Amino acid sequence: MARIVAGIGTSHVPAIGAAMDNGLTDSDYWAPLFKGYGPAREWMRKTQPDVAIIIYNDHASAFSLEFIPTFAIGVADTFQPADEGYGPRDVPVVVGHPALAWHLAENLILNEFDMTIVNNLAVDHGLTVPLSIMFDQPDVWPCRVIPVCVNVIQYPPPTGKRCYDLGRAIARIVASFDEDLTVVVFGTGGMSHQLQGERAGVINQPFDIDFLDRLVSDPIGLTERPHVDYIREAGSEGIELVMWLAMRGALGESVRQVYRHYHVPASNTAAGLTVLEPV
Amino acid sequence: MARIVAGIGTSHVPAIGAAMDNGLTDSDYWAPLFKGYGPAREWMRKTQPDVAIIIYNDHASAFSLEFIPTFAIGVADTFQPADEGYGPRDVPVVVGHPALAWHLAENLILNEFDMTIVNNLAVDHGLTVPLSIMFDQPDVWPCRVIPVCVNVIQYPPPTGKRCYDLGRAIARIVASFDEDLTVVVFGTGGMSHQLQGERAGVINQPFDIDFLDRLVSDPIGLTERPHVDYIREAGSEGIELVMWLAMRGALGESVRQVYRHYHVPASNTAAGLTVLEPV
Amino acid sequence: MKDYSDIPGTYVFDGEHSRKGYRLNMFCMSLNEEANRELFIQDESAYLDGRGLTPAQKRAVLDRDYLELLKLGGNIYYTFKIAMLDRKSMQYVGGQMSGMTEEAFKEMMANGGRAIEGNRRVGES
Amino acid sequence: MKDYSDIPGTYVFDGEHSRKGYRLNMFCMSLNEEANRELFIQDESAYLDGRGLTPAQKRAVLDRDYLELLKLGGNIYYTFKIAMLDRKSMQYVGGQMSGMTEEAFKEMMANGGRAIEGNRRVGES
Ligand SMILES: [Fe+3]
Ligand SMILES: [Fe+3]
Repeated sequence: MARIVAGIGTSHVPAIGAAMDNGLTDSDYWAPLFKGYGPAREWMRKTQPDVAIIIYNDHASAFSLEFIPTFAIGVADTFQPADEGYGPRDVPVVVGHPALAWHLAENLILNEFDMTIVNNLAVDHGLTVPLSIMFDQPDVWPCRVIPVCVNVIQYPPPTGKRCYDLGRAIARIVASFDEDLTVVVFGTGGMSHQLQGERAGVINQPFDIDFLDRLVSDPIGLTERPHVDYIREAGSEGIELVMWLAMRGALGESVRQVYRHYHVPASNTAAGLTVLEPV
Repeated sequence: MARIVAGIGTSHVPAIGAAMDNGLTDSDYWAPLFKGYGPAREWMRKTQPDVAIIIYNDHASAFSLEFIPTFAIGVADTFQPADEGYGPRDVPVVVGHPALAWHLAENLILNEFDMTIVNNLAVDHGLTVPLSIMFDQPDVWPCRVIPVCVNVIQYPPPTGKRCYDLGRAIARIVASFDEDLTVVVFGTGGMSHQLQGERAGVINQPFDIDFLDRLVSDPIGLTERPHVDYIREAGSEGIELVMWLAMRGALGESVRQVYRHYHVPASNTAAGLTVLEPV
Repeated sequence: MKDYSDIPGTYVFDGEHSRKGYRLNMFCMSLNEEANRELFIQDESAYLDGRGLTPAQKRAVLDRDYLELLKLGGNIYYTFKIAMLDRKSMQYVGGQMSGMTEEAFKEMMANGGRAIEGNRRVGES
Repeated sequence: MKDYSDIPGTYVFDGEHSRKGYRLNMFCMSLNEEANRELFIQDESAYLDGRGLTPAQKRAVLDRDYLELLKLGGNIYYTFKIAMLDRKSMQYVGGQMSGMTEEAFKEMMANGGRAIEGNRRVGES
């Protein structure tokens, strides 16, 4: 039986990946952020999951306005790093887990989640930066990956509650998969940031800290937050945080926070990281 | 205020479109089918809807296995007839209603339907044959069209209940659109047929008649039918009938059957047509 | 064992089936484009090479063996695109898959189609 | 009037915005391909012609006016692809949109970012 052993919430700022790709992690600017990643990487080395289900969003890489899926799941054997405008990142190809991915896709649809099933999916920084954050720079990624891609660019994204319910359904369906696998779920994006407009650069540290706290203690309360509150309080791109609720939904009622790290800034963004285990 | 004035359930067999395109509707083979379409066309001429929301499925035309949306909604200005393998049908371009389509897309997502929003959508026989059945061969289609494309080819399709609930949500959202429009909803596909395998050609007339009856009197009961019953009783392609439940869901609790027509065969398929008005 | 496994002569296109037939069906999808149809007609075998089909899938395409194509992961909406190229009807294909001539298949359909009785479950009589 | 209309300096990419910017953003999307990036660099104006942009959108692309691009329906993830070509950072673009130099913007971020206080609602002080 497959089972979810942990959840990870993390920002997926492209500049974090670029700092690693360009060997800048010890610079004055980046050292404080990467120092904080150390213990999480250590935890990950010990945890050694078989599969990571990564809830992330595409940023005009694999999907354009021609085609905007609210929830997509990648069922392919492999996923290539995307060319986002300056050539693909030089990171290992992402290897899928088609059997579990199809099991999820089929059962999510039968449980009234209107998934888009994707066989051809280039993965952008939204997915590869979290891998880099948690696994550093290996020659091959040490686990299989199932990409779950959420639209958060075209308004409206799915509600926080819908994302949380997706996570809950993922947990039930993983538990019904007939193979002995350990699974971690990533929720990615956020924390507070706004890339656009005259308000670009807005950061709301109290909002972020409260979100990290309540992700442990009051996730149901968080699911009631309307989109406008994310946009107003956490910036137009802070709304990515709904994806962390999908991760949290997959962990069940109670969790233990194993680790937390929070740093401002990473490029234009407040970078957060939380590692949670179900109890 | 926009309002839904009627629902139409109809098969969308490609051969029906081909019979019209090739001027064969008076042939011995086709005359009985097309004779039965007469009163429905007459009703349509009188009804003159502003917009048709057409629930249909794509058949490896706009979407391939690269990308399989469970529910997609077309928000573009226009939709071109698709090349399904023998060149596009020579029918008018389909003109959309982007304002209402976006209103639907946004509110469906906020109401927990995980829509895929589509700006570039070639429409195949699943959508154009129902237009031909109801509007005959005009130089331009006499109403705007919002395509709602449902996956029924990759198993599993959404459940009948999920489709019905989609229809209910569509009705509520149409009613909240601030423009005076009359809307008809098409549910297309079916009725009993199986195109594939050693069981190709299976037809189940009692099943179809019962479905047409209960679509009026017991739609909730129909929503409880599991996929396996459709496949077993109505053939592997008969499962398209779940799309009629979306249409029925959009009409509210009680309906009046204005017209019904049923004929076997149209190519490999039992062709059904029903016109329903909310009461 | 799936709840639809006991339905006779029916290849439900589920995830397992779809994985098996992905390359085959995507080849069929390519025939939606006129230019590809012409290339395929010119040299079927060359067109198929490099598209990741298994040898058995390639053989079944060249042989127009529609039942075999299903068994190898094909989906009828995809594989029928090959028949369209050959100007073959869905009745022809249906007949071939069920061991009948096109004429016999058409006559069966004109007489109300294949009976559902006896065709609901494997082993049913 | 939408519930987010009173948030200052923020262009929510909703359906209305998306319709307005569709062609503009799809031009930006084309820059995901290396070959297109080269074509664009060779002759920006020619590359833009025939892509359905309005004259104002075309002007704003040529001018690298990122705030104007937002106002004309652009989405930052799309329009930033132009900045990538110019090797400009997100801080440069953020600064330009908010009337600051890149250096000043970077310093603001290093000091904890733009304050949320005073920036929640239009007219708030
Ligand atoms: Fe992001
Ligand atoms: Fe169909």
